[in-house]
Amino acid sequence: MSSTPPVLEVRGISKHYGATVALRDVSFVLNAGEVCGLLGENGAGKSTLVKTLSGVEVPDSGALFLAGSEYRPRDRNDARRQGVATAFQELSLVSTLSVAVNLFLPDPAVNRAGLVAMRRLEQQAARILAAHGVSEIDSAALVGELTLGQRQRLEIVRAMFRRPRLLLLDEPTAALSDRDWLFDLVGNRLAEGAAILYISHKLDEIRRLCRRSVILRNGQKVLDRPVAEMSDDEIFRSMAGRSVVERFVAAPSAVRTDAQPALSASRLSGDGVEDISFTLMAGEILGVAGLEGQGQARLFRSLVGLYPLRSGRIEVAGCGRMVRSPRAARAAGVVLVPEERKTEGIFKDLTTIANVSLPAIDHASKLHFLNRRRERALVGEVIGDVDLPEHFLPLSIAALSGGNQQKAVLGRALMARARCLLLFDPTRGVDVGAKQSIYRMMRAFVGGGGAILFYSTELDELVHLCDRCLVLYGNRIVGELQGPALSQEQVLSLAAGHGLERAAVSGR
Amino acid sequence: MAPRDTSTLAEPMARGRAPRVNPELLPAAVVLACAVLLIVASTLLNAGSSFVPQLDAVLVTSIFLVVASFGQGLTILLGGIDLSIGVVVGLAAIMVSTLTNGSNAAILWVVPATLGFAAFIGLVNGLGVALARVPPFIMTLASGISFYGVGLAFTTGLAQRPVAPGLVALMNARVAGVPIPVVILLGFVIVATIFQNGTSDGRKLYALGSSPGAARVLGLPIAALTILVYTLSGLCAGISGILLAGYSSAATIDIGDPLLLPTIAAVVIGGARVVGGRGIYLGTFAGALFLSALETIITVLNLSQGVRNIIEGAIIVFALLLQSERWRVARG
Amino acid sequence: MSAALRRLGRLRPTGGAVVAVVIFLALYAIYAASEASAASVFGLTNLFNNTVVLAIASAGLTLVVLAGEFDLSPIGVIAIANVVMATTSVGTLGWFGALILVLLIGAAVGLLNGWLVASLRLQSLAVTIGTMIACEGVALLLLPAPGGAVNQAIVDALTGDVLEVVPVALAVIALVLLVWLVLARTRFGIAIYAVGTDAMAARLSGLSAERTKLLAFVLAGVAYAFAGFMLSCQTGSGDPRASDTLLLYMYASVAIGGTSLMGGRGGVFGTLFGAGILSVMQKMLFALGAASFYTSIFSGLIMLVAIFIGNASELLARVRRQRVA
Amino acid sequence: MNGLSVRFKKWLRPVLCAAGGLAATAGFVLPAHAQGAHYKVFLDLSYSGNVWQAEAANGIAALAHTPPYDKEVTFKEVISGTDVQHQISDLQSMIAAGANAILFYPVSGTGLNRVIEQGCKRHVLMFAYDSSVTAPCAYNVASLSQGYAPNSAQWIINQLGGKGTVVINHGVAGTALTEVMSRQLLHVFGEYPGIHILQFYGSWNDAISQEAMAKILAADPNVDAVWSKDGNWGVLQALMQHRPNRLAVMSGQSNNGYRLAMGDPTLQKKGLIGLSAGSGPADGPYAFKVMMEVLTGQLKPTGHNISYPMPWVPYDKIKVCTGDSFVNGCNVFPASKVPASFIDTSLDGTYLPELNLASVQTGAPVPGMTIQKLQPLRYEGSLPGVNCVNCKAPAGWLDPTFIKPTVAPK
Repeated sequence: MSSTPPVLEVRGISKHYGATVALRDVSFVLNAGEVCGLLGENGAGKSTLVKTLSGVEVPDSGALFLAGSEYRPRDRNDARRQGVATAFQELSLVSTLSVAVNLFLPDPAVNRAGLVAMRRLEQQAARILAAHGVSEIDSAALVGELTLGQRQRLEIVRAMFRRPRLLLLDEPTAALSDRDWLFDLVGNRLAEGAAILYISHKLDEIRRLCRRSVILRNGQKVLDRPVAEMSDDEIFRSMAGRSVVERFVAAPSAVRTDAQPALSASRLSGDGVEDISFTLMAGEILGVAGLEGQGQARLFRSLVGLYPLRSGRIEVAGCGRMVRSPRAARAAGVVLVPEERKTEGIFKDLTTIANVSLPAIDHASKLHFLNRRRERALVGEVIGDVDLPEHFLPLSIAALSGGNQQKAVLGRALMARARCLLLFDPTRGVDVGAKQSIYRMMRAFVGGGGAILFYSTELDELVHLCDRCLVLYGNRIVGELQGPALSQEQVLSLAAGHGLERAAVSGR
Repeated sequence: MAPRDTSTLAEPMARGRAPRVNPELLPAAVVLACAVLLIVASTLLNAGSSFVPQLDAVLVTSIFLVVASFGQGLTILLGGIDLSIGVVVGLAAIMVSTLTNGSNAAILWVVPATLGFAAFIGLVNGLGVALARVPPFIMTLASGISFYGVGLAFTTGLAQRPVAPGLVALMNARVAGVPIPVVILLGFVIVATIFQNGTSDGRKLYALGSSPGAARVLGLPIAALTILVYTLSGLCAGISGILLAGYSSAATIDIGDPLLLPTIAAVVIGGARVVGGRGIYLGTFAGALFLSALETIITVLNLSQGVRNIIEGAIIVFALLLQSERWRVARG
Repeated sequence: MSAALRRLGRLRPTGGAVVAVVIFLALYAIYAASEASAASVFGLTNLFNNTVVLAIASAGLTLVVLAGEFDLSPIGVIAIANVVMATTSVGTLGWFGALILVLLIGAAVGLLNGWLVASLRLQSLAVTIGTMIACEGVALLLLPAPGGAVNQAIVDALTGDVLEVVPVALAVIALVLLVWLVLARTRFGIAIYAVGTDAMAARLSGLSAERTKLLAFVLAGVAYAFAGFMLSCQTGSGDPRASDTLLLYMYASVAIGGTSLMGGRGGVFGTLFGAGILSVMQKMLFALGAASFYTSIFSGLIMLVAIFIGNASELLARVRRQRVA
Repeated sequence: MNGLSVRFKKWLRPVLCAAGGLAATAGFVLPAHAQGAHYKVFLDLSYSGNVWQAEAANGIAALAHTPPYDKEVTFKEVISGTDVQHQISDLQSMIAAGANAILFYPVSGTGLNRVIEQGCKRHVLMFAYDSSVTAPCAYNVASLSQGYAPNSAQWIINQLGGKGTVVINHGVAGTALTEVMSRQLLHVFGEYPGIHILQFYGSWNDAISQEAMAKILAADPNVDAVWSKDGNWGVLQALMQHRPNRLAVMSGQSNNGYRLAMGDPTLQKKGLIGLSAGSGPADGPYAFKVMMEVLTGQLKPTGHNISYPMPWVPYDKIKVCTGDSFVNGCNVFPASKVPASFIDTSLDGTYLPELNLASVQTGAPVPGMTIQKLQPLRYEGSLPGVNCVNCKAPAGWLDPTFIKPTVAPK
């Protein structure tokens, strides 16, 4: 080990954006055949570090060394040529190009005439995908036609197939539910002697994969130790600068069986939604589990009329007619917190307060004229419930971290006087502190008689937060778990499609 | 624009200072200052002249652009555009002169009728964009071309009629030494600004322009807002056309053509973003004044048209450069 | 079936491109039915002579639009090219020298636009208004009034026909199409689509949005200049205002051809037919004896029809693909 | 009497032709062309939707439906807009459609030459009016070479006594007309060091001219005279608005409102000394008439640049008409009869007796009217790049022809 230089050495790099310090004097080394975890809350500088290493951003000061020699990538390609590959968090795929072309960007093979031979490219791509255990993606399809999960796989394969010396994985499981696939690939790369920097929020992943972990806070390295030596509490404290264990306070169920169901769906069918029925009681948190692409996204969207159904009824408490549009849904007190926060959650050019107050903006104005004091007051009522610090309100929401953006989105849902929340993976890409706030908010919401339909890629969230949990497979409900039956193992086995017969048993 | 994960840099900056004034006022102010500078410059260039009458001239001759570009600004706020403005201005001017045919009494019904027609064209655009999902650029281009044809059909072989003297007087008279158009102009600017930045509808427009996806999920009345905006744009063009007819007391169908591109330029110079979600009307107003002042100074320069064009083009590019610099700073 | 779709998918035609072809053929059929000389070499030569300038200019514009930007400067470039041809092509420079010169000028203006838009990140829709005005100024300085003369050799050669069968203009358009088909298969061609679709993703995939857009503007500038060259052959002389009203029709061609003005989708193939539609429609309406104002009414409606059908077929195609996948 | 003579002429035409030489008109062609022959005639407008073009087009339409033309031609009007390619295409379509004669307002003085030659090759009469083309085989009908610019410039100089600030309202930059006139103006005014010149491009458009003039008046209050062609109505508006009590010496077009103002003593006292001149919409109908005579073989022009006599009405020659046409020297209608923007030079008592107020406003022929005998032709001098190529302009084409300087340059 000591004889050969480390694959990567980061020596005191710093990066500023205007007045903002994204990285301050960060140093660490990464050896061949090693996975090093990179932990930190959103805004800690992880992504900036990744971008710097990938040649997207240039550090203001400090130096990088690749296998002992100085490493100063001019751009992405230069980095790639020197054997550094990255799977980005915000997937770097072009939706209007085919899977094959995307796989080989930026320099797909050309023939003697300098032309790109699509056919050959697609065959190659298919081979590569198969070699990485991805069979369901058609190499000729346009990326725009893939599910989020498929795209993430593609992103990962693209980073891996060039056999990089240094592999950077930024939140690779954000949209991925069968993580083993990834872990196997990581294993193979290690066997080949690659070094891997693994960025994730998910501690269990870090523990499972990484021998060592670097922790950033506010752009500075605060910890660099073998994972085994650190307790969860220690890790979180050093991440957040305060002690927050991801603890799920076992609150008594708030389900109100007496009242009529807050939301009941019967025999919903449509493209990608097969005969789905369930009832959501007031005060209940009903979980939805499933590997990606099992119809959960369409189910959630269809519930607020964003996705057309062929047949079925959706009944909302206190609202006779069928919900056909998000507008009608909102009127009926049903609000969706969508998957794509950046494009469907926040209004990026608006201030945080404007983002939150939007549903109530008409109440906040007389004869259409805005009354900013009133707006402020209305918003003040909800931001407490989501722990959104007040001093963020006048700032552009784009300037907030993912966690705080999500809080604002949830605050907006409360603003809309929602009686029934549809939360689609609300804790994705959200730091630990924010997660806690979100859990608390959910509890409080159902405590107050609201109802929540809750999909998450993180099983423990489902297991600990939900009163019941539906498991989707192949666009239909294959099981409903509750009480003792509601365990990660159960959920997984059902979600994986095994034991469809057992579904019936645990059903009721 | 610069690809950068805002979340990484945001928090530290976020702590502490919160902008009290709307940050978009800055560019508006800068452009406005440039406009005033231009007027001062042309005052200095011409011995016999003084500031106030120059300002008068600029304001009066800018009103058509100022009014029309409000509509343009709204469509651009939604990430759209209105290319039918030039045509609508022309049609409105023709219509108001043909129908009043010199009679003040007619104004009472002709002006509403004309505005109605202009708004109708806007409505057609809005329906096309909002319901038929035709890209705004194409919808408004197409409707512009088509309605121009309608205008031709309407005017071919038709000898021109005089504009009602009432309108002419309106555009040429003064109250307390201030030209009435200037009064109209200021009134319009105030109303427009309040609508865009002081009402809940304005707020919704910003939201929709900023993130259509989120607006959809939240259930904002997207179609209604879009239709509203394009209708307003048509209406503004109509007003502009009527004022233009009154001002020049003689309307031709192509009278509005020279206005189309300036409306876009005014909006963008004023600090708006073509993809939507940003920009305030004061900026657009400043941009319009800037262009008008630029016209003035170039008109009074004793140059060949070729040189005039080169200077004008260069200055427009320069004005945009100022904008972009501001963005770099503002966006961290 | 799905395989066929894929092959198409590689050529990336939007539904619109196909629609444009259909509409073009339909209009031409009506025209030919009501005007005997339509199918004659004389008629065809005229038709394509009328089309070629718009077609080439719009083809260039398509590159910029695909890359996700706007360009209002083409008419300025065309004007310059036209007056330069009229003032130099007869002289010592000769027609070829003049051609090279105008292409260089086109490239230069394109480079300027590209620099302002790609490097300085100015908003193309506005900044190219500036360059357009300036270019027209330059044209006016070079030739204050219509006049000059274009080398008779090319005037005759490029507006006639080959062996009484193929109009030269048609051959030129075909050449442009060929160039495009090659270009679309190069890395640059792919990069244009990538950048136009999602600049951020493109950058993270290692593509340079700046370089791509710059090159797109430069190539577009060259195309405009070449359009100006063809215009000069049409008119045999220079006129600094000859191209004034072309701009909107260029965008119409692009749109009718099924290229998304948001960027990333479409192609030159459709654009060429879009241009063809606009000029054959004018002929058709004349042949039908429709009053002249119908021409503009129809141009508008045809655009909408094309977009409509285009969107519809897009939708169908996508649904079918999803079924396939 | 007139009507009878025409009917007479119609019967006798073959005879006359056979007899030969007797026809009052210069030259003649074979009878085959004349009797019972039927012609396809097109009018191709470029700009449209403004008074000037509307009145010209109406006058032409009225003539086309005036006997005997109504029987002899199928007449079709097309608007090509301002796009050269578009006009080329339309002209080609007309040629393809078997036109016998095409009267057109050229968008470009040179851009149409190739299609014009196409037409000539197919024996189509190609007539351009008001604005000229350089194609040798085309006929131009205009009044450019009669020196509106230099003469009016000299007239202004005389009124100013040789010194003062003059605003020149150029037309559309980049057109031959504007270029020629600009050179003439700058030449004539240039003789007088006492004259200070401001200039702008009003695009022959009243609105644009008015805006620009307003700005100029704001920038430079002491303007003494304004020269314009079309657009001068807007200029007058701006003057009246900004300097109601100090008007200026003006030379320009012939809107009825302008002529009335010129004749108005109170305005004259306020300093409005006006000249109304320059080519008018009537040169369109006149061109049509000439073209028809050539087509029907009545006439064989000896040159291709035919002159339409340029109207010239200084303020002291204003005379208000009582009827619907310009007879016994009247040259302006009362405000009650026509809108101010009506262009008086769309009528011409001597050269176009067939037209009256209604006909140029609606395009309807004058009831009972028939085509009158054409006045003998006059021809334009050649202006290189305007109505001919590789030709020489007559000596002194920059100088005033009939207005003599009353003040010496100093």
